[in-house]
Amino acid sequence: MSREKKEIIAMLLAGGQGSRLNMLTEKIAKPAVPFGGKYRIIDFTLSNCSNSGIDTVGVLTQYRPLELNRHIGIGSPWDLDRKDGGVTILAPFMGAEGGRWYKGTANAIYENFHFIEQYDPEYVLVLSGDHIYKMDYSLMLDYHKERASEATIAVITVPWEDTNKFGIMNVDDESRIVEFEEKPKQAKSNLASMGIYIFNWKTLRRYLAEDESDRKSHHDFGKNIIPNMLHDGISMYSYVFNGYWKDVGEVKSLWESNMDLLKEDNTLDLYDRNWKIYSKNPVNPPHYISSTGKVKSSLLNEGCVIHGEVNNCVLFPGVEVGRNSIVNDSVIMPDVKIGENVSIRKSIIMSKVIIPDFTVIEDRENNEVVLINE
Amino acid sequence: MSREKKEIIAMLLAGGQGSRLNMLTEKIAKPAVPFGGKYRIIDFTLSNCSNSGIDTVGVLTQYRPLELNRHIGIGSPWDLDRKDGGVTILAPFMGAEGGRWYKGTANAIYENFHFIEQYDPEYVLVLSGDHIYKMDYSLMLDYHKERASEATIAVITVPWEDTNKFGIMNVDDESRIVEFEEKPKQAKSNLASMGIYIFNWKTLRRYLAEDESDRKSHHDFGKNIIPNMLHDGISMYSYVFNGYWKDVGEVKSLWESNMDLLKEDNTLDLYDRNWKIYSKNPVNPPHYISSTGKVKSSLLNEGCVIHGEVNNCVLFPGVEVGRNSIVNDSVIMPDVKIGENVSIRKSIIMSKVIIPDFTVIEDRENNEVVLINE
Amino acid sequence: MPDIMGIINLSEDETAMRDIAKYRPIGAIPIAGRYRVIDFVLSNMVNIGIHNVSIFTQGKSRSIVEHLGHGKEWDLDRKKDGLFIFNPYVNPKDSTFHKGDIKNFIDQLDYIKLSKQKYVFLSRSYMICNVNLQDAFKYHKDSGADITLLYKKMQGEKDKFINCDNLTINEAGKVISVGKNIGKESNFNISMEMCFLKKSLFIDIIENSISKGETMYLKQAILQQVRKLNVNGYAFDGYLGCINSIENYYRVNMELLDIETSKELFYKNGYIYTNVKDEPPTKYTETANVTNSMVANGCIIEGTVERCVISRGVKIGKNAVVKDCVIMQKCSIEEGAVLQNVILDKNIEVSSGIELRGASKKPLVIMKNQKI
Amino acid sequence: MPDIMGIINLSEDETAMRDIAKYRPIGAIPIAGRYRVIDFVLSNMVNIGIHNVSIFTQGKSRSIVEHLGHGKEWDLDRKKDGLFIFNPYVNPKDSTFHKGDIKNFIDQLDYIKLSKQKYVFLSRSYMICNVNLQDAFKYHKDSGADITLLYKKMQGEKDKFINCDNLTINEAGKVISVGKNIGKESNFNISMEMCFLKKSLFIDIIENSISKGETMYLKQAILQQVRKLNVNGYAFDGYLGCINSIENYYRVNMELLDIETSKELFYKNGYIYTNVKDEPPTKYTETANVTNSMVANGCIIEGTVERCVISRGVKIGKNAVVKDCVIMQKCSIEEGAVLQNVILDKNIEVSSGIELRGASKKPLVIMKNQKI
Repeated sequence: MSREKKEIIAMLLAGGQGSRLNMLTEKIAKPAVPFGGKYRIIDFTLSNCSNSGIDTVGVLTQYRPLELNRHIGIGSPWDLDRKDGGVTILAPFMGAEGGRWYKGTANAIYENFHFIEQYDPEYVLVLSGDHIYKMDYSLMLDYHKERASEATIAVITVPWEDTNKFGIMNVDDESRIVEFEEKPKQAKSNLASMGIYIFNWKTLRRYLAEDESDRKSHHDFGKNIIPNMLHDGISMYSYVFNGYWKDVGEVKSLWESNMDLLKEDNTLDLYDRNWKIYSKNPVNPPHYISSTGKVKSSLLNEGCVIHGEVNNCVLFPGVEVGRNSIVNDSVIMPDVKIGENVSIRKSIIMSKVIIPDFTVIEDRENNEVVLINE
Repeated sequence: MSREKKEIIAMLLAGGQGSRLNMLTEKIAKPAVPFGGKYRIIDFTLSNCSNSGIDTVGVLTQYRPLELNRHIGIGSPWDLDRKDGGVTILAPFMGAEGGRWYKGTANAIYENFHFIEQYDPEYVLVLSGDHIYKMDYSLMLDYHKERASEATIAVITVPWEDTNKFGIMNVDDESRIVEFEEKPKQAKSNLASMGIYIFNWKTLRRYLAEDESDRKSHHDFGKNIIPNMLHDGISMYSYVFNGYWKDVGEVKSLWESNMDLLKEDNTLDLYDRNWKIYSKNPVNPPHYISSTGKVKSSLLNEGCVIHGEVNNCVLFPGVEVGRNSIVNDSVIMPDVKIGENVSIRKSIIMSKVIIPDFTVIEDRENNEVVLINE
Repeated sequence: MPDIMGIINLSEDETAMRDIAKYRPIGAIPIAGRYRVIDFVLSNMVNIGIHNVSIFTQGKSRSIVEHLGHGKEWDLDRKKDGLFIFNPYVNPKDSTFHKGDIKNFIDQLDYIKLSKQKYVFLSRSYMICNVNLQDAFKYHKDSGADITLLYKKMQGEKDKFINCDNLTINEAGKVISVGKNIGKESNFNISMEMCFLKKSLFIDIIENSISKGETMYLKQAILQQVRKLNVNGYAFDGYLGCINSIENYYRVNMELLDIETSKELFYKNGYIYTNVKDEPPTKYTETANVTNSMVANGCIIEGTVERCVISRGVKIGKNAVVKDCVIMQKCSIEEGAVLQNVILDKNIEVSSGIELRGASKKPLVIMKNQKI
Repeated sequence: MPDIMGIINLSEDETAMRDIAKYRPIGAIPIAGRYRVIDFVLSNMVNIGIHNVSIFTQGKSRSIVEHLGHGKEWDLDRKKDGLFIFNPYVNPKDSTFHKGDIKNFIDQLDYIKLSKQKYVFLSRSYMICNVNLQDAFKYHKDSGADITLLYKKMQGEKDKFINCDNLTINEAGKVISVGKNIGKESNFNISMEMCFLKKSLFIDIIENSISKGETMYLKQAILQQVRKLNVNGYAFDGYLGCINSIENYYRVNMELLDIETSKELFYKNGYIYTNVKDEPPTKYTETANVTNSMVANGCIIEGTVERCVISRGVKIGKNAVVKDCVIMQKCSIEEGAVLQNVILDKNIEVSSGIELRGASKKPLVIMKNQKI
């Protein structure tokens, strides 16, 4: 018995360019986008792994990985700097037959077949790096084992009017999945796939290999692997998740999910000491509110210096707000310097932007979220 | 002043497929090929960095990196599991304009421009991961600084008859490089480039950018960057290295350099406690020589079990030799199991091969090195 | 990387620190919302590339060990060199305990001798600053002195460095004598108790003290050399805080509420590193009212805070009023409590309705882990 | 990951170990060419996924701390849980030192209580084996016992476990009584001094010992429970070595020259991890003549070696003859020296021409760091 043998390993798909987030992801992969005052989107998934006792995580990436590489480093913040396992960034590579970029979510896993095999896992947890939620995957694994399931898919109930935006699971009384519909016009259920799968590795391995040789396939879990498994009558269960879950796929939803954190009834509790969200910690002193500063209903972080007024905002580390400036309902990313007599409302200001004195930022006409980049 | 600012960082080119090593590199990149009983080729360069006080190393790879990734891990054996810096594996990635594989040695560095910039280094040390040698790069850096050189190239004297296999430096009395000839038929000097360069980063950055836009360029240090710098009269010096240095580019030279370690007058001292060569350490008990075993003029490693006779061999960890078997003048890679009554001479047996009882391995006809793979 | 090994001697006089040094050495006292006293000198060292650092304790080392861990945050978790914590060796059989700190250095002479560096930077923890040790080291080497002592020229501020060493320095920069500051003079040179010297000299001093047996303290042993050797002073002119009494501890925290002072201390010659706690952002509610204060992460602030230093994970309830206080980590001040001129050690719960008031020159100190 | 915290109690009787335990606890004694005694139980634990391990020392902890480092080789260098080394707390002011080991556990009760695991695996270091603790833990949970003690049924081998605990076990597997093996019986059950119990029970036992003040040793406190509680035995049937005397230490090393025994010990239920030293391969020259021996890396062998255990970095010169010896790390045996039935502690230089002979039942032991 080698210590390298693992019961379960996680494969985290972090390749997305996330073009709907436009300017935010011009230089960085979507999972590296800052969120919630001191995190990046991927921190939630990595922290979930760490807190669930999963110590081996492959992060699949091919789009502008520098920022993500720097952020993840050797995995120390998540206690994933392990001797065996830990976090490994898996970029596409060149084999004897030439180089291949990942063609789809399933193909990305297939290309890293050897990485998975070295741990000889019973189960593989497939995750996506661009959702905000806290979830104990070990409970989902218990459920998977109890049901003797071969593939378990985490689902969440969504409003009926949104069902056409998701992959919808139709399940029987025992939560067994009987049908899967990708963005149905007339949904039969409002259970949406969260893109979180536990597979028996042996089963998944077979389907990935078959899918790889199927020329018509999109090599995608939702479009190909899951439907093929269903078609063959593989034992598949849905696992219902209750709690905060958000796909921050657009500028508006990114803004909204940040604003969610300021609500009194917010269910994404960042203060739970038993389920900390880990991130790279900046090296900054405590934040400082001067004698002219005023802060209400906001999240602040280390290194901020506030001489002005901040209401209903999320401020990342190192933000400065000058005298007589007022910032309302906004997300201000790391190291933004806001001058004096500035007025900002309902905006996202990207990292390191400098806002000169007397600037006014707000979309008065349409009341949309304003995004300011360098 | 941030701790991330580094005086010098190393960029290690480990992308080579090394096709001349044929079967050895079918599944692994050349720098990951085992050497010297417990090392891999790249261990020498990584250990040199660590022993020279260089704590930031980018390893550029695009060919079958899994084995290399596993070997390097988070860099612990070389003390390169650092919070800032340490070792980073740099695979090709996809930008907004699509993915790009490295086109040449210079292009590989260019593509990782942002990686280098984050450390804001004064100097960049460019290394190749497929040479066997021990060298203190900090002395070369001192030399580079003393001469106010902009590019310093390490050279070694080679036999005149071999000059046509190397890039040859012609230098003046002050060791200033005046001419560079790639594999000259009639060499004017026998100083060969070792493929080890120290550049002022500002200078190199300019030349890399220019080279990148040159459509005719091979994007190679030896073919393009160095000649261009020489042409422009950039201050360039040669740095003479004395000591063991070997390019293990072929099966024969791989065998030879292993056999070199068994010689009494071998200059590659592996036993120097002030310049250890680090590697991933296997988890094995001490080796065992039984009452029927006999070992002479050989290197043995942990986990070996010897019931037969071993003469003039290099045995990697976990090798077993059965009763009445004789192994002479050979390199036996990790976990090879040699049965009973086997005879092996002048061979390289690759990892995990099982040799059945009564096998004879030897090239009696041509006396060439025999390579046995799975 | 400079050719220097760093040594921090935690044998410091704790008598004037009252209860906050009861279970911890001065080096481990929480300060400025998220640091411990030792973080400053340790960061100054790693910022110039020193990567062999040893800490000599007086025995009360648990809080130091917990805080520093393997030295990861200072990048000192290394195979070669790195971070070493040496406790005085106590022989349980004969139960003897040696007075003075020199015994601890004698016990570790092997470590010091085997270290590869040629120079030693010797310091204590209680002087807080962000000093460019590169410049000081260059001055030491260029001047050819045997020992270079760092000091700061003071004008006024008589009572700030009471009981510290006072250096008499001639025009050539040479240290003539070392006395004690008793607060009488207005212009004086305060020793930062940081010095550079060759390792060989350092070893000589220790070995000498063994053979002669006169000195029990390393400081004595070094000061004896002042007359014999060439001892220079190097003037530092940045912010210097001195944590040698509870009053000074309070003063330093309050001084950091000046944003220019704290920017200098935390950024000027490199960052100050500390143990990270993965705390979430600090949340200010609708009822929060905070001015002129320094607040670390992980807090939930619903009340009024003025001129305070608030550490990580503190909760301040609605209608609570906290003024001129230093609040250490994980304290909870409930609705309607009122605090002024108070130092709360960590993990204190102040119940609703309680009022605690100290004086601005004599802050009230509350010992850790209490419910009031 | 099992819900178990591991505790290794290094309070072991070292009197029969002679000089090799003079400066180190039994757990830190080098064994089998590249290990320390503690590696075996520690590896058994991490092999089933235990990742919260504490080691309670008797004070002589430096060699243990140096060997284990941050626990990296055992994958115990973690943010949460990981490796903890607890030394008995000595108050330098009153210079009292408590007899017995229970005080150390009492001092660390907070750590034990705050640990998240529900079960405790308690062990010492001196029993060497490769046991599947997963199976033993399952047996413990399934049987519903309060405490499950691991033991081995012995037949013959009377003198191998002298002074060890001898368990009387009934047909139902329940432990009836605990005695001492004085070498009279041929069939007996040797306690491995490893047990599983609930953490809550473990805390009860310690707290009880405080309130009653009767027991000074944890073992006493647990054995008092044998009559009151449901204590089961779990039979282990693999190789068991016992390092409680110098003779047994020598015996175990020699037993490992049987390749089947050593394959079982090093591989059967998981690997045995140890501190790595980055040693190069071992070099055998033309004149080397080695049979029936175990040789670690980093050696240079030019002489004759028979029935020996040779540790890392040993040099054996030409015409030297070494038979039936245990040679610890970095020893150098020069040309023509002759050794038989000798245990060389580490870093010993045996000069050319020297002859050292012990008896096979009474090996000669040479203390470390000497030139002979």
